[in-house]
Amino acid sequence: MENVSLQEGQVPDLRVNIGSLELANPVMTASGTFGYAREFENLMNLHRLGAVIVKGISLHPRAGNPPQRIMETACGMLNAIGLQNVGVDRFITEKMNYLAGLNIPVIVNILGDSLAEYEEITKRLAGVPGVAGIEVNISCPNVKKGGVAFGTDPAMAAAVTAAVKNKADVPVMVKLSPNVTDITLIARAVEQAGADSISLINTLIGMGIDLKTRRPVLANVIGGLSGPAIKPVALRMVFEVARVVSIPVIGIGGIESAEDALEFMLAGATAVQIGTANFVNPRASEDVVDGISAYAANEKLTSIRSIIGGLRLDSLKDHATSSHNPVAK
Amino acid sequence: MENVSLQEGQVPDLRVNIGSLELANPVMTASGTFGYAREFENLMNLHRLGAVIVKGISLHPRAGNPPQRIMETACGMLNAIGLQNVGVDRFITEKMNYLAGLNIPVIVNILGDSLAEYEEITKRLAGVPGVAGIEVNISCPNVKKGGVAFGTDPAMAAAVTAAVKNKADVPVMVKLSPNVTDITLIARAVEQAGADSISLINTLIGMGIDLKTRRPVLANVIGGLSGPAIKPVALRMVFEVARVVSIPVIGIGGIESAEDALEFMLAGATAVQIGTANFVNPRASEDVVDGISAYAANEKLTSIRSIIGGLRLDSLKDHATSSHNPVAK
Amino acid sequence: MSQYQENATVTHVEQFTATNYRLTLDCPAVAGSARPGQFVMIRTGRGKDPLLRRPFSIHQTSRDGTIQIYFKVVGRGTDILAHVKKQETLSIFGPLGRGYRLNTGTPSVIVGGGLGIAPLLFLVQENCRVKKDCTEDLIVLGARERIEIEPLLDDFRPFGIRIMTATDDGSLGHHGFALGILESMQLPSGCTVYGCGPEPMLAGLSSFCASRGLPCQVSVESVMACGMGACLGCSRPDSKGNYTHVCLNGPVYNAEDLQWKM
Amino acid sequence: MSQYQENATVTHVEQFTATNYRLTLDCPAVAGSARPGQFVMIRTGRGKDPLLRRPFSIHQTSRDGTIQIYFKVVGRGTDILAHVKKQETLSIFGPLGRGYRLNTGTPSVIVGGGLGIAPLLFLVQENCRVKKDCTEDLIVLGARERIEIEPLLDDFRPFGIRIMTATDDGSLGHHGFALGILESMQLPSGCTVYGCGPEPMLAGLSSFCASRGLPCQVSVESVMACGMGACLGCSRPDSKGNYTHVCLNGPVYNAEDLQWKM
Ligand SMILES: Cc1cc2nc3c(=O)[nH]c(=O)nc-3n(C[C@H](O)[C@H](O)[C@H](O)COP(=O)(O)OP(=O)(O)OC[C@H]3O[C@@H](n4cnc5c(N)ncnc54)[C@H](O)[C@@H]3O)c2cc1C
Ligand SMILES: Cc1cc2nc3c(=O)[nH]c(=O)nc-3n(C[C@H](O)[C@H](O)[C@H](O)COP(=O)(O)OP(=O)(O)OC[C@H]3O[C@@H](n4cnc5c(N)ncnc54)[C@H](O)[C@@H]3O)c2cc1C
Ligand SMILES: Cc1cc2nc3c(=O)[nH]c(=O)nc-3n(C[C@H](O)[C@H](O)[C@H](O)COP(=O)(O)O)c2cc1C
Ligand SMILES: Cc1cc2nc3c(=O)[nH]c(=O)nc-3n(C[C@H](O)[C@H](O)[C@H](O)COP(=O)(O)O)c2cc1C
Ligand code: FES
Ligand code: FES
Repeated sequence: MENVSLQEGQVPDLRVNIGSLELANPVMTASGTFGYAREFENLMNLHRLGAVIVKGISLHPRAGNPPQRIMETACGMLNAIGLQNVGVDRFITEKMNYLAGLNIPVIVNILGDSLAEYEEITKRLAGVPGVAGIEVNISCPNVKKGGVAFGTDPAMAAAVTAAVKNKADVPVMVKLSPNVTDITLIARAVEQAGADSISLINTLIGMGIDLKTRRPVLANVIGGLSGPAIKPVALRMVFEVARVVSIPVIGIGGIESAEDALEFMLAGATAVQIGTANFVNPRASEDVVDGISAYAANEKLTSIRSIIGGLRLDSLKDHATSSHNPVAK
Repeated sequence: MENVSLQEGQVPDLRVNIGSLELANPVMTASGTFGYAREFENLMNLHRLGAVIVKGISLHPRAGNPPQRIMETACGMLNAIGLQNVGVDRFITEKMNYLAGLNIPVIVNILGDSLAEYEEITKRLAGVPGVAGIEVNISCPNVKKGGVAFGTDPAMAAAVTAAVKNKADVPVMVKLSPNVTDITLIARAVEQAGADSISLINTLIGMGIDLKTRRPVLANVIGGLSGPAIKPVALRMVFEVARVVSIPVIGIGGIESAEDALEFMLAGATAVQIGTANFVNPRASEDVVDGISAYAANEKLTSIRSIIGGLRLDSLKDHATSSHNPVAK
Repeated sequence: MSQYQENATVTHVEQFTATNYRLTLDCPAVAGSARPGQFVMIRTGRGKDPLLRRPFSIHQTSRDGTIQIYFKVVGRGTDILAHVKKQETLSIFGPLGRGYRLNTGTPSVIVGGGLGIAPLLFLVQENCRVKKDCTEDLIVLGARERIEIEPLLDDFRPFGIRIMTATDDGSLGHHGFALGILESMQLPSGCTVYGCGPEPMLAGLSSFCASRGLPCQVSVESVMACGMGACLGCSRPDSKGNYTHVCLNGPVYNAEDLQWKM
Repeated sequence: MSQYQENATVTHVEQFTATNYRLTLDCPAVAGSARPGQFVMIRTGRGKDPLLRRPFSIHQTSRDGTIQIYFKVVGRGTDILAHVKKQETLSIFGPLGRGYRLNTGTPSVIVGGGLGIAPLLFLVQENCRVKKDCTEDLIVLGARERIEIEPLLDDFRPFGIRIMTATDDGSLGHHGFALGILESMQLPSGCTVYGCGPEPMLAGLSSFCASRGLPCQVSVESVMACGMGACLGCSRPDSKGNYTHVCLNGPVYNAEDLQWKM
């Protein structure tokens, strides 16, 4: 922790480092919630972002799921977009040009149904101007292993990470699925496999039912739960993971405001991603940057880095380490 | 499914069977959210309940966690009560008398840190007048296995179930923790170990941070997330479990209204439990009974049992069985 | 195309039926760039629940920088909007989507059913402004009963467009569907048809126009999270079997470009 | 003891300072059975967020079946309450908890700090009603500044109780804490002390009374989910090191029965 206090007239330093990647501030946009950034150009100042993470890209274009794809839930939403995207080649030719011109780090979220697919996408992204990092979505089903998600098994998660790392010429961020018994096992596995950073959480798996039609609301039956509803789960997992890995952790889940973002940083996140909030307030990510900046100035922090992992646990030691800790009731 | 239509003047039959236990209607109160029932006697008609499930009971009295124990979250709450309870002996002498007088099935929720504890509590409850069933909370840490929750490992979950079954003289309901990668594995394990029914979900593990003090809000650091926020996850898990077991499933999680309850029944629940909603509306469980009754009359259902598992999936088959089903994105 | 997020002050609240309301919102930026058929996303509450904005067609705009939305209470979000008071502010975001492509060289036949009337006032406004004389054009307004149409008639009359009405219960105009009127009459030759209304009506209108070779533009709905192409949630199969996104490629489509369930 | 869940109509909204409000609620059942020091749980919104009810002391009751709450805006729930309009309804549930045990045989010394004044009007009302003559009794009202106390004085005056005031900034009465007044004066001998206010003030009052051997009852706060003993969330260590539940065993305690952090 850097505890030097901000001097009169000084501006707080909002930069953070995700491995070799330096961000101007800790605020990124979460994959699948910010399109390919251009959608937002009229609504906020894209240059203010720490980084932009684009919609998940697969090897081949995917049409996605039939409608209904989304549904509102209490303080959240379910989505089953079905990974609709233009495929890596069209992404490079049609989308990267604009993105590269933004002069902010562009992180490409990738997904696949097999190790070979992850590898091949990474290969195609290598050397593409403007790509500053790769985020690996491991919540996808491994078709070879009966459709079990890569992200729910430490060995499979490690294998994907290693495969991508092997071909990548930019830092690799691995995005964890929260639908697991022990998130720290997956986190350690991907760290050991070479991940440069870990982002979490992806969506919780949920479902909605329409009582009138007696059918699932989503055509895909199940979907991913996001938004403020999941924030407590996300915060807990970020806290757990940040304690057991030494690579940077990026917090995601229900972040709507600078306060939310700062709580994730206290829990150990080096940076954060704004997801569902972009739908509610298209300026949300910029508002979070402003809020973090104001907080840092207010608290006279020379650098925002000083709050990373700064959660105070001292007075709680007795209970926090008691045998009851792992369970809440 | 019973498809006979209700005749003029007939009243819908709301009875459901949880194994050998017959309930007058599918509505129970969730453990830890209804005290020992007496707290609600002025606020609703307790006799209207399908069953009452009381606060979790351990072998010895437990003081519970230091404050702060609860915290509101977006559309939900976190609790870390720490299983405060009077212990099984005082429960029997001080609480059971009143409960037995209610003339509704009383299900005792039990918890322990070891198999021996679970066994011993069950033994002491055997033969106690008024105890109609036992609900086993397996979200508790197994102190012998380094504090890993019984409910997160199929073998341990099965062992607890078998231990309780072995001593119980009433039907045994096993309550699953949602904090697992594959809930169906646990469900099948406890079914094979002899569970008479399965209830789910217990709370998701979450955390809250106070930005001002930079401390966890809960003294226990982590807590259990409940309320409407978790309903989509609960509904999905009930749906998954109901498809793989043949014992009755009881749905829990964010149920506030009859509509919510009926959605769980469509997903495969034979009955439901009302938890956090009791705090918001102390008459919630009775309101749900009324609402289910009105729905059944409206839909001209001879028996509410006809909707259990009645979710229509026909037109969705193609997607629901596609390789993308297990993952939502 | 510019989009704006504004805090709009509610300047007028009108209740037409038990469930149908009209709000006037002061939002100069949105009003200034809106086109008929476009929509706005409105945040109905201040808290986190309901979380998502709700889409509403722009009912009409005025030079003083206001827009109107005309809506029906169907759930939580619209219920909250129905209770909004004058002078309160609502976060509004738009204008969004592709509106009607006005075919000013041909006669216009405009058909609205139920709440589908909402965007058509703006369309008539613009149609008649551009064409200067729209007395040869026709608008057919359909609804379940008289009270759903009557309060709006005064707003349509000043433009000089021919107005016909249809109600399911016969309480006003033709007894039956709006489409029934079209089927029973001689339409201006070479006309362009513009429609908005419930899905079955639009499906019927689409096949009606297809069989007569009339160009037909319809405004359709979809569940939306973002309203601006970011979430890919509002997909709908197009006539080629691909998914189109209603918020971006619609809500107004050439009817022939969409798949219709009959 | 009976408790009721009622839909209370708001009959009066008063704003005293930028943050302090008073609502009058028509809820005859709750009003009819309330005792001083008891509280109610109020649902601030209609939706699922904020989810939980908020606890408020009963500020006063009246024969016409109303109660008042006096509160400060500190977060989302109280912010919503501050925007409630006359004639709206709020779901209220109470009366809850154990209130003050009036010691009518001894002089009363009542001490309130900040929003801790809230339950004391009801206490004074009842104290003076039962005793008939309360001119020997004393209430000390403390706050940060004048405007937090002044608007309430008119409500306390009719009872005839002696009133003293203290403000942190000296803008009204004693310049300092309410407790400072007690320390500097001769208290009626054998008096019972009743207090409500911020935790440090109550801790100070508790040790003040303990050192003088005066019986002291204080009303304390805790985060609450249910307000009625069902959740066990509102625990607080008592003087024996056990947990007591503020909603059930409190909010009013004999000061000596609680643990105090000095
Ligand atoms: C481009 C567009 C323009 C629209 N313009 C208008 C308009 O001018 N006036 C008007 O009254 N309504 C309009 N709608 C529909 C309006 O958005 C919905 O009625 C509204 O979102 C419902 O919100 P709610 O919270 O009240 O209902 P909810 O509680 O969200 O849902 C209640 C019921 O309405 C259904 N519903 C929810 N959203 C939609 C939707 N987008 N389309 C169809 N059904 C839905 C739900 O499935 C549910 O059965 C438009 C929709 C779109 C996509
Ligand atoms: C028995 C009892 C009686 C009370 N009587 C009154 C009263 O007469 N007038 C009044 O203004 N307030 C009273 N309070 C406090 C009042 O309940 C809280 O201020 C209110 O719940 C805050 O709700 P919120 O949604 O505005 O704040 P939140 O957004 O929930 O929280 C805002 C801040 O207030 C703190 N806070 C929240 N709840 C409590 C609480 N119960 N106690 C202490 N701090 C809290 C939070 O930690 C947070 O820092 C009483 C509390 C109790 C337990
Ligand atoms: C509509 C939608 C689409 C998403 N698509 C992707 C995706 O393509 N790849 C991915 O890794 N995560 C995807 N996510 C997950 C988000 O990036 C994020 O992890 C999750 O929504 C939790 O954050 P939030 O609560 O801030 O939304 C998607 C989320 C939503 C709501
Ligand atoms: C304050 C509180 C205490 C609880 N205590 C217990 C308990 O003792 N035993 C148990 O099995 N579950 C306990 N639970 C979990 C509930 O029974 C229920 O499974 C969970 O809250 C989800 O349901 P809900 O969303 O309707 O509240 C508790 C929940 C809450 C909120
Ligand atoms: S509503 Fe989000 S893409 Fe159309
Ligand atoms: S607030 Fe629930 S027990 Fe006191």
